Amino acid sequence: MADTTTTEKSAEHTAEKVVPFEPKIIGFLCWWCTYAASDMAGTSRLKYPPNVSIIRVMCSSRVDPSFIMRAFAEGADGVLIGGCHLGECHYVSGNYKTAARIALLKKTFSQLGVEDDRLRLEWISAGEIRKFAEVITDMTEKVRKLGPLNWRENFEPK
Amino acid sequence: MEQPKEKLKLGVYWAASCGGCDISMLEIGEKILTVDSLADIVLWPCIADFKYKDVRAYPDKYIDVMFFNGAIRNSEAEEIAHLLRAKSKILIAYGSCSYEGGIPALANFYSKQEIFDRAYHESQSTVNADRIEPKTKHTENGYELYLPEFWETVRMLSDIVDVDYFIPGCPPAEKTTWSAIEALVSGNLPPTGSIIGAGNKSVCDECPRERKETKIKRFKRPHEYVAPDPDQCLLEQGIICLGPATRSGCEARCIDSGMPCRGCYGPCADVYDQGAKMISAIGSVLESEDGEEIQRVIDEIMDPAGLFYRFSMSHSYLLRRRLVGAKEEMK
Amino acid sequence: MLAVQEKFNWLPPQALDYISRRLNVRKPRIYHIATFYKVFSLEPRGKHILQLCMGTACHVRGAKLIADELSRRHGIHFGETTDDGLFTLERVNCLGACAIGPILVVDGDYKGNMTTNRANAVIKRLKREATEEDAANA
Amino acid sequence: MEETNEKLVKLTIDGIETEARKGETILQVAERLHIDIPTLCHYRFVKPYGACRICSVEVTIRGKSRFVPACSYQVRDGIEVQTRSEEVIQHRKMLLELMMARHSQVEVVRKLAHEYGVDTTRFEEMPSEGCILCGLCVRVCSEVVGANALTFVKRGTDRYVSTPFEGKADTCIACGACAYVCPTNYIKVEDIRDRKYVFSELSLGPTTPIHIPFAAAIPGIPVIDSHACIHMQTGECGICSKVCEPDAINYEMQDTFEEVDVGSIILATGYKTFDPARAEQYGYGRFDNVITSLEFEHLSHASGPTGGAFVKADGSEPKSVAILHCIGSRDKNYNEYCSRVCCMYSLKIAHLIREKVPDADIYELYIDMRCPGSGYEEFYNRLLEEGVHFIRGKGVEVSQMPTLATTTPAASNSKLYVKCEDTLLGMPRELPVDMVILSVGLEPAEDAEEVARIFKINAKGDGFFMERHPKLAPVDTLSDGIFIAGCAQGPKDIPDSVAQGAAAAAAAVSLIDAGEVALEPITSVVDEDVCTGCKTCLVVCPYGAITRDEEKGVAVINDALCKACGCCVAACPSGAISQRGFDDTQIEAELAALLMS
Amino acid sequence: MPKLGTIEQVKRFQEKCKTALDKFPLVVSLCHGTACCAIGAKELAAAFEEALNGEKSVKFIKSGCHGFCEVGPLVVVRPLDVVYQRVKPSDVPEIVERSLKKGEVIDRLLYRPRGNGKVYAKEEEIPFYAKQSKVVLALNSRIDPYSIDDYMAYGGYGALAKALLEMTPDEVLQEIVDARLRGRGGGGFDAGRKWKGCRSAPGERRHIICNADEGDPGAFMDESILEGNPHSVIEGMVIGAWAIGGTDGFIYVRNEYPRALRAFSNALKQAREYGFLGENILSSGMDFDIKVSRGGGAFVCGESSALFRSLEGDVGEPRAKYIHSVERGYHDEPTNLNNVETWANVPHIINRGAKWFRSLGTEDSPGTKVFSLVGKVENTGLIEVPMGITLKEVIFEIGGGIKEGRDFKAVQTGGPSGGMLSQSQLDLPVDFDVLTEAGSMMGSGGMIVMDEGTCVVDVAKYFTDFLIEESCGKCLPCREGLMHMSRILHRITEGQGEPKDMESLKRLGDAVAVASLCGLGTSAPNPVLSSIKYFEDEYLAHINERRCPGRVCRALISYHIDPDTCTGCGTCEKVCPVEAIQPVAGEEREEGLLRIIDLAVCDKCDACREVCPEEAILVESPAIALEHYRENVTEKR
Repeated sequence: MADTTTTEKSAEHTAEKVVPFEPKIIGFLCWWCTYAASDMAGTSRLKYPPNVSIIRVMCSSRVDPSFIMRAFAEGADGVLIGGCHLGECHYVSGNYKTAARIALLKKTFSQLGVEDDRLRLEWISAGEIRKFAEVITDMTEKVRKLGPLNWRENFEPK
Repeated sequence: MEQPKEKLKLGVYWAASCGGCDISMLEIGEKILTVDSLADIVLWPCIADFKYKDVRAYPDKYIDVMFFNGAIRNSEAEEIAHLLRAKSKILIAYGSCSYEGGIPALANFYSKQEIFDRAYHESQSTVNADRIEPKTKHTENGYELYLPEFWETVRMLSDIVDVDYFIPGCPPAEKTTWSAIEALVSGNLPPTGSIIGAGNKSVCDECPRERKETKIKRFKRPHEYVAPDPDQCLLEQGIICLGPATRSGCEARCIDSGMPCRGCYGPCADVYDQGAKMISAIGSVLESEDGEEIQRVIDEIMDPAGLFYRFSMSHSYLLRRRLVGAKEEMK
Repeated sequence: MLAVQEKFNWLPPQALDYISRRLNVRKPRIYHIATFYKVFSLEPRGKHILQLCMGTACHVRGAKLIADELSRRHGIHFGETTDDGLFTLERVNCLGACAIGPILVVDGDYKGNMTTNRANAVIKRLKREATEEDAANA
Repeated sequence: MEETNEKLVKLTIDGIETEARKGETILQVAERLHIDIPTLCHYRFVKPYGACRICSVEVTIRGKSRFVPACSYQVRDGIEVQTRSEEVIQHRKMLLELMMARHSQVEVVRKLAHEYGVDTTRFEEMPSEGCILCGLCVRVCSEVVGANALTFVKRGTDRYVSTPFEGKADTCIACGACAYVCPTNYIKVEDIRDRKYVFSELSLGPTTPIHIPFAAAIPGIPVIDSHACIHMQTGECGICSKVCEPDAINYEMQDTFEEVDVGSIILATGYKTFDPARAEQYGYGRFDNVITSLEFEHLSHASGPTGGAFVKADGSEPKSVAILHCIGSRDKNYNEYCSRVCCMYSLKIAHLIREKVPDADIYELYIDMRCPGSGYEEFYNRLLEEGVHFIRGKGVEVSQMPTLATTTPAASNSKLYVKCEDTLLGMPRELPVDMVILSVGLEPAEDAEEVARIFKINAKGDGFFMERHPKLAPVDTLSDGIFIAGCAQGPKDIPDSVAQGAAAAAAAVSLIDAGEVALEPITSVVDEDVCTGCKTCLVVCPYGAITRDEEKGVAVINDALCKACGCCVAACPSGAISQRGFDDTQIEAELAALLMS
Repeated sequence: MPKLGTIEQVKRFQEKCKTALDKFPLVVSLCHGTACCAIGAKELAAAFEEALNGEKSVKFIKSGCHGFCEVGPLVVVRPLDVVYQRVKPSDVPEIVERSLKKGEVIDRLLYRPRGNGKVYAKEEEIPFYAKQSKVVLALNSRIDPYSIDDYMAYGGYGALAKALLEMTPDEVLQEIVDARLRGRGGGGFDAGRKWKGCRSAPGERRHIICNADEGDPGAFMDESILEGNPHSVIEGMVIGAWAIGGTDGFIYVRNEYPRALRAFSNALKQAREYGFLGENILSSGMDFDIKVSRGGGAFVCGESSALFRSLEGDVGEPRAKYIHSVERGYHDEPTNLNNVETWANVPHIINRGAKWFRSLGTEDSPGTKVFSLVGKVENTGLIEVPMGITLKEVIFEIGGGIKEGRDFKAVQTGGPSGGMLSQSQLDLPVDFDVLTEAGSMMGSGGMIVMDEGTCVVDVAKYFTDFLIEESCGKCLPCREGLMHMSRILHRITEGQGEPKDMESLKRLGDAVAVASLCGLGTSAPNPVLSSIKYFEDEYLAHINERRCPGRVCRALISYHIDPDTCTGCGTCEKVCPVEAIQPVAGEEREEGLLRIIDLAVCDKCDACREVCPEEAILVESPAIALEHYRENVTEKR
């Protein structure tokens, strides 16, 4: 359901009839905390933009950088990874691995011209449903500002 | 090696290549004579002059085995690629450049304009006041000169044409080359599209060093290690070695001389993007339970993209740096 | 240890350490021997060694009187060295010359039929010699 | 002497016909016949010396009788021994009289002399310190200990025992054998270490190298402290094995490590108390009379050093005691958590002091009196009735002189001043007390980190082991089959610890009873053709579920341990590990589907 | 010198030495014993050597101790066999001229015993020597101790050759057993039985030890034997080794006998050269050598087990006596320890047979015994008399009675372990058992004669003090008991004795004797006990009357000058170190004023009495002296 703010904007530009850019964000959420938070957020009827399509993983450390690379390559505008707080990972030390991978990935993306905000790693425990919603909203706004990535146009069509 | 009915027709071509692969063909030593006895060289621009028209003159599928090394940088390479695809029965992408982009593919970090600026204007040794840049078409006193089109992105051969087999390596090791030739001559070849002459496992399989399951506190940059411990795995000594994510076949020749593997044999069997896999592996072996410390250690790796995609830039999901508005972000 | 005692006239600690190491004999045993036998002395001894025989024969013929004489008059007591380092008086049990007791041995020279007067004379002579000697080399 | 087939010797002793082995001494025969012969310089494990002669007895051979020391005279055929004949007694009296002249103040001598009716001596008293020159110390030091640090010096009447050249004996290994064996205990083992006599050392440790650790030790069998045991150091001695009839002593036994295959493990490694020395403001270690609650327990225990008497360091009875709660817990700079048990045991301490020293002033300085559960609050009220002063304010400092103007300095200067802020009265106060007891909180055991690492369970922020779920699975851990119980999982009192112990045991037994374990359905799998055994996954797996098969050189996943987190799948650089659920292909399919448009 | 291998070679060599000796028609034998040297023998020897250096026909010998020390230095001229006594270097030219050249006897140098006016020239005639029968000391005045040839000239080492080559060890052993040679060291234990015990004791090594510690004060016979005739001891030991199967020999010499040590070591060297020591002695297949070990000045080392400890390089602490030293002695191996004199007798027994030996002395104490007759006797010196001779003969006939004609009081035999015998025991024959019964002991042979001028209590105190000094301090009775006995004796001699002291002395003495560990302790009380037994009156005098009959105990005596005999010469005044002697005004005497001793100042140093020409200074008990003083001085003044 489109957000009220966006409808005003579209009113101003009716002339150009510009459809506002809706970023496509992939969210890899850890089943034990962030996914549980999203579930709770849902049942507690929190409002947050629908731009993030969620892929459930058992632990944030299951997310392979190649998924993220592939996501961007195939049209994702942003990727969000949600995991348990450091030290509270259900699988003891999974989130430490994720932190290292994502940090390395972010550096690589900065070399490949992918803006930093497009990839985001957040520790959201099962109870932090408020934070979950804020993160989603914030990320959507940021990616919207960055505009579409559509990685495909980078190369001459073949 | 039983004698085939009549000699095979063998071709070698070099596109965006350093010529290393051509020379490494000779690494098989005296066996080149057996090759000579089995096949005739019908095309090898590196050692003998050939003209396009000669090649075009060949009937289709004329060349039995075509070794194509070098990446696709410009239109000419693309054109010849299509041509040779047509003219040869078996087209083999020989060497990292044709198989996965190799060193030339590192140009994908820059747009075409940035490359021309660097080459023809900013480089210290160039004096080009009136900013002349090469054009694809140029007429000079009545003659029309043509240059191939300089593509924005360096592609690997399999992006252009269907490639029957791939032989990785920069350059492919003698063992790899020979086992490929043997397979070709004997005819028992794996299904098209697969890699021949190299193993399925990672370099670690052939690496003699000992692995002690140690976690790494921090990574060492090249200038920090002078004489690593000869027996212990380099990665465990904090030296980033791409061995675990690189296909075996080179008998770990770089590691034997104390240098970490740079991943020239490309990703292992089930992996497409070698870089991503290496990033994941490096992230996993870091030993720290403190967020800031992890960030600090990762920051010490200066050029992750260059390090992990040194050879396989074209064989990765993202292929190149982003073109739109890329200039300002480039650190 | 007897050799050391003879040469240095007393047992310097360094010598005893050396003996302990060389002959591989435990230190406590050496210490016990050094204090058990009369012949050894752990302190440096005087220039002149006086040995007064206190054997029965000499005793009966008045050796005790001489001993008292030496100690009262000249402050030379048994087993001690005078402060000026000149005399060390040692009590000996029978030197084997009982016939001419009491005997006083002065630096190895036997003097028989000793009486209190003759003892005084000997001590005075030695003291005089010592003072002359000091005067000479002073 | 061991039984040998040498011919036996016939003799009569005090009219009793008996036989003895050749070479046995009269004393040994007498002991066998329970005939008492006094000895002073005799000790079973040293060669007979015959210095004190008090054991002389009358021996008649072929009519001729003479006096010989029973300790060293070896029996011969046909001898007739009188141990209490008239002359023997008379000479013994004379000897004792001689001894009384020299050692009248030595306990052993006076007692023995008294036995023989000798209380005065006609001889001139010439008191010497206490050494009766029996030579036991010298002989023990050389024959038994082998250190040869002592010797006799000089001879005749000025003979005495000393170290070589009166200096420090460098061969002495301070085993204390000489002090132990000295009949007049004239030799004392000085504690040359200049440490003060601090209550924490009240345990005083065992007196001999071979000892039963403490009264109620289970199993109650003696152990040997290899550092203090002379045999272990110089190879000499060995008296304990000589005395032990069942000959149960084996010096070569070493600690052995047993390798046991078990299905489940219960970690109940306990806790340690907070070391108050870290908080110097409480003066622990500086002031003698500041002790921890554990030390109080030791002090007040019947088998403790003072036999249960509650006394100050100098032995006198304290008249006023302050008990400070929450030392090291509920405190930002040490441990933030509440250690849960200190309040109740502090009340118990106050009650015990009330019993032992009825008229003492007892102060309890607390923040909140936490008496949870049935019966605790009632105990607290009882304390109130018993006149214990409860001050609601944490004790902040213990010093030797008053600092606040408002306190009236006590008469004697041995008082300790406990500064605190009485929140009910709303003013700072300073209590002059004789003793301060610090109710120290609980902390994870010394080696908690090490144990967590070994058993691949992780520890919570405060260092205690992390349970699988605080409410639903308090005794389980993340690794299946490993359970935790008691204070290892967090501070708790005995009832709770016992309950957790039972729970953990029940959980373990249920595993054993069940016989099989429900596995995670979607564990990882290794493709052995691709895997090169590069051990990246071994490092990654927090549960140690992956091991390297050395022959094949490939990684092997133990399904029972794998928790299917998938971390190794992502980490494997050669992509050799896949998962039976959330596999790469599935996720990539999801990805593709999501990015279709 | 060739190593002698067979008995013929030995015999032939002995002949050779004998003829070499006989070459000298004249022999001058100067006594060079310790005593004589102390009073001028060294200077005398120098004088003789100077005078005779040219003479070929005279053989000058610096011999061992002749025995008659009282009249030393002694010179014997042979073949005249005349004994010159108290010879001074100035007499040497006369002796050379008249005695040697012309064979005349110099009358003034002859021995004139005090009192009976007789003159004796020949050795045999002199009463001191007449009663003696020299066996062990026979050669002392004849041979030069530093020359083995002299010893062999007199048949030396003949016994050794006979024993080793002609007799089996058992025969030698049997000879000694038959001879009933009893140990001369003091115990009087039958040497033969001891040898047999050592021989049969299990153990591969057997030690032959010569106890030359001679700790007894007042005894110097071992020294004289070692100094005068060392070879006899060596020969005795080698024979012993042959009989017992000894493997190695030791001699434990007292540190206070340097001269004896030098003589003995030289003898050892010569004996080795001649093949009497070392490997394959006289080709008998026996290897035996003797090592010299020096004592350290500890009387206790005279006791066998203490001696072994000392030999082992340890402290001389005796061990319980039930393990016979023959079974486990030195290094716990079988050891045979005998005294110097015992060893010296062995060659004679082998040479002349056991029956000859049994002919000397008494039935159960055969052979002769050397005694050192010292003290207040006229002729002090070394005598060798057959066992069984009575004390009276020894002291009065040989000893020439009491010095300066005083009355005999007591004789002390056996050194500190011995006892005191009084007038009534003079007729006792001297042998081991008799003396022991009498409460004394043969001991090493010291015989100290005491006259009226000696105080028995003082001597007893001396012995006790000596023993305290020498006690090793190991066992309580000896260490403490003796100390208390000495304290009591000190009190008695200082005039604070109490009657009950006698009882405690007896009880204490008894206890120490019974309970002590070693020989020293058990025999230590003997002097006190025997002196109480025979001289109880003297003790009581000290205690009850505060009077010292012997006028020795300082606290009980005082000096005063007899006004009648004093000539006023004043020598005493000059000598008195504390100026206690003053002239008495108005008391003219031949040479000056009468002198008087101020009793308060006098510290009884006895210097005046010594020098008074008229012997006018008398030593009286304080009471009498005070009385004198009052009579002569106070009334007069």
